[in-house]
Order: sequence, then C-alpha cells, then structure tokens
Amino acid sequence: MSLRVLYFAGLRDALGCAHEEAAADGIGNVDDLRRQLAGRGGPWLALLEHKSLKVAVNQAMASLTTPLGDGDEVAFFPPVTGG
Amino acid sequence: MSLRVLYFAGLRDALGCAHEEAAADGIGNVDDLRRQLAGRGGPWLALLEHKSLKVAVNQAMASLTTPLGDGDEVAFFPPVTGG
Amino acid sequence: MAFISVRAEDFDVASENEALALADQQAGAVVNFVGLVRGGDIAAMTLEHYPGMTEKALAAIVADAQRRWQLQAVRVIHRIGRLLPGERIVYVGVASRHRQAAFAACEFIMDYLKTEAPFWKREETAAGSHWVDARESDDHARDRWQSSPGATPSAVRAGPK
Amino acid sequence: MAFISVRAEDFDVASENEALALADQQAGAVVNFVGLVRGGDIAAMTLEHYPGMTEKALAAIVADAQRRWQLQAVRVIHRIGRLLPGERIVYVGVASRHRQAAFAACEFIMDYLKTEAPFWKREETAAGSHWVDARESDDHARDRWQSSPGATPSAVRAGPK
Repeated sequence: MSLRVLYFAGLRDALGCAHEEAAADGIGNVDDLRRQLAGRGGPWLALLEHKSLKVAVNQAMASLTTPLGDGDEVAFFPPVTGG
Repeated sequence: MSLRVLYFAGLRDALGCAHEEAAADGIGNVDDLRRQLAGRGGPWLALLEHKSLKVAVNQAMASLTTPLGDGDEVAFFPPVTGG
Repeated sequence: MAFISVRAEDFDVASENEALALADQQAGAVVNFVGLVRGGDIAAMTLEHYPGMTEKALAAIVADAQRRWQLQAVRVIHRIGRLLPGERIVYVGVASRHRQAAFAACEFIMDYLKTEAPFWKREETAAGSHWVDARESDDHARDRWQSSPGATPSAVRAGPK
Repeated sequence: MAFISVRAEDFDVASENEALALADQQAGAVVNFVGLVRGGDIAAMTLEHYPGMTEKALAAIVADAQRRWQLQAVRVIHRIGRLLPGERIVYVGVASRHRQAAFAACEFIMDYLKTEAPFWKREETAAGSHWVDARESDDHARDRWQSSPGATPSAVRAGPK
C-alpha cells in the first residue's frame, strides 16, 4: 500500500524531508511504519528515539497503535508549541 | 458632631434624599447613626429593615460597628450591581 | 502599572490592549473582559456610582490582584450614565508574562468589581424602570477567591447547560 | 456560532469583539485572550503549522468548549509566518451570557490550543535560531480540565510570585 508521510518542525529539519510517498507493504499500524522508516538509519533513528514524538493520522492526533490503510496521511512531529 | 450622610440608588429614591449634613450628637458608631435616622419613621425605617443594606465610612466599605467621628462621610446603599 | 477610569465615554478595546502591551514588552499574554448591556427586554440601562469611592474601591481591587499575581499591567474602565443594548459597560484588561496569571487576575478583578465597587444599575423596560437586584451568585463568585490567596478555587466556573 | 482562521495577517481585537457581540444580542460578557511575541532576547519568531489539520484541531477544541459551556459565539485566529516582538500571535474570543462561562471557555480553548493544535515556534536570537521546546506546564494546564467536564480544577492558576 501507499502512504503519504509528513514531517514537521525540528523533526523535518533533522530528517531533511518535509513529506514523501512511502510504499508501505506489511504495515499494520503507526508503530510498524515508524520502525520501517527508522530502518534507514542515521537521523531516521529519531523516529524511535525521540522521547515525545507525536503522530497524526489523517489529520487527527493518533498513537503508535493506530491502524493504517492505503492512502492514509501520517504525520510525525515534536510536541506542539503554538499559541 | 457633624456627619455628611449619603444615600444611593434605590435607597435614595425611597428616602427622597441624596445627601445631608446630619448633626449627630451621642453617636458612637454606624449603628447609632442608623437608629437615629430611622427614628424619623416612614421610609427611613428602611435603614433598619433593609435586609442587606451596605454602608461605607469615608469611602471605604464599613460595618454597623465602625466608629464615627466628627466630619466623617457615611454612605448607605443597597448591594452594588455594576460591571 | 495600573490605569483606572470611571467615565461616561466609551472605550476602544484595541487601543486599551495596545496600552497594556506597550506598558511592558515582557507581556506575552493579554486577557480582557468586556461587559455589555444585554438586548432583549431592556430598552436602556443607567449606571449610577458613588464618585470618589468608586475609584478608591477599584484601585484597592487592582492592588490586591497585583499582590496575588505577577502582572505587567492592568487597565480598568467602567462607564456611567445611560447605555443602550449592545453598548459596552466595563473593560478589564490584564497583561502578564503567563496566561494563567492573566486569566485569573482578570476574573478576580471582575468578581470583586461586581460585589465591592459602588455602582448601581437601573433598567428601563416597556413596563417602566427599576433598580437591578444584586445576585447572590456574584457574592459566591467573589468568596471562592478567599479560601487561598493566589489560587483558583474548584468547580466554580462550571457551565450549567 | 464559531469562526476559526489560520493566516499570516494580523487581526484587530476591537473588530473581532464587535463580531462576537453582534453574533448574539444576548451576550453580556466577552472574554478574550491575545498572545504576543515577547520582547527581550528574541529578534523574531516564525510560526509553522500543519495545513489542514490545524483548522480541524481548532474546530474540535471549540466544539468541545461549546459542549461544556453555554456560549453565544467563539472566534479563534492564529497567525503563521514570521512575527516580530510585540506582534500578536493568537486571538481567542468568547461571548456568553455569563462571565464565568466566558472566562472558563476562553482559558480552556487556550490550554488545548497550546497542546493539541499543530503549530510550532522557531525563535531567532543573536545566537541563531532554534525550535521552542514544549513546556510541561502546558500539558498540566490542559490536564486539569479532564477531571470533571465543565468544571474548573483547583489551585492551578496560582501566581508563583
């Protein structure tokens, strides 16, 4: 299946990537996706190591166990700091 | 001694008096003054009968036991309703 | 820094907020309250006050708030005279470094203003005019600040839907 | 009635308050919060957001507030892009019949906006630029609303003078 993956703020800067289309076969939930991406090594390990990484699926706050389906939009980002 | 006495809002309307200079001999505190004024009878009995009458002495909230001295400004009024 | 004004003239919220923010560049949060004459049955409302005492009472309330919270600036404007539905009655603006202090202080000042500052409202309706009765709920709103200085008491601002 | 806007342009507090008050003539209380870029070390601040999700997150927060309290109107404006010290970042305005509901809802919306809406701040100082760290105190401010719906929790807004 295919997912649209977005990265924001400090995480985007660290990864050098704002968004990508990820082929994600064998991916059941957010945690699976995160591990697959971290497998690239280098800065991508942040997806595993960042203490308080947040995730949204289809523009709603989600968690590591949120299931994913074809065409979903997944965003990883640090805790928000607006207002 | 002489006191300046003021009345506000619904109490002033009921008494038909906004302010007066009261000769107040033998007056020790607010309660004494209130009883002397109520002695006029008629609407002035409101000073005794009004359940939640407020009083200020020299423009600060006071109570029936607040002592009075010559030249003091005493105000009687209903509970406030600004804002 | 505090500014207190009791007057007939209207105020402009944007200008008042500017003045608050300019008073201290460290202010990151501005909270303000505006009280309006409600529409509906009321044709007009007249605000009477006790000249001299009003300003002292408001100054004392603001000073109390400044002791309880760290505030950069406070502005209070209360209008007097005859006002029509939709017109502004009162402005309380508080600037602080942090929003919690600004929210708490603004609400504190309103709760005390409502119960301690010598203003009285007379409403005009089709049936005539009458003095507005004080509301017990306003006394309760004030009293909840007395349990512990600087703290917000519990479960008082629930919305009874 | 709710209005939500995420945009680069500034807002005018007086106009926003007018819009709130006009939305319902029964509103007697308008509370608003304005967040400003603080002066001091900061030369500028850039606000990034997650287009699409931001508006949904804000709409959900406002809808939650409207369930908890009886509100006549709510307006939320959050700016994005590069802002200088003293510039306005965010406006939250709430109109209600009663001031307690307006104060509570305005603070509730800010507490959730600070922790649930996808905005991020990057600060520029003389030493360079860096992403602002989230503050644990903002999570605590949000969490105090979860104990009981519609209620204000205790002793959370104390000013640590």
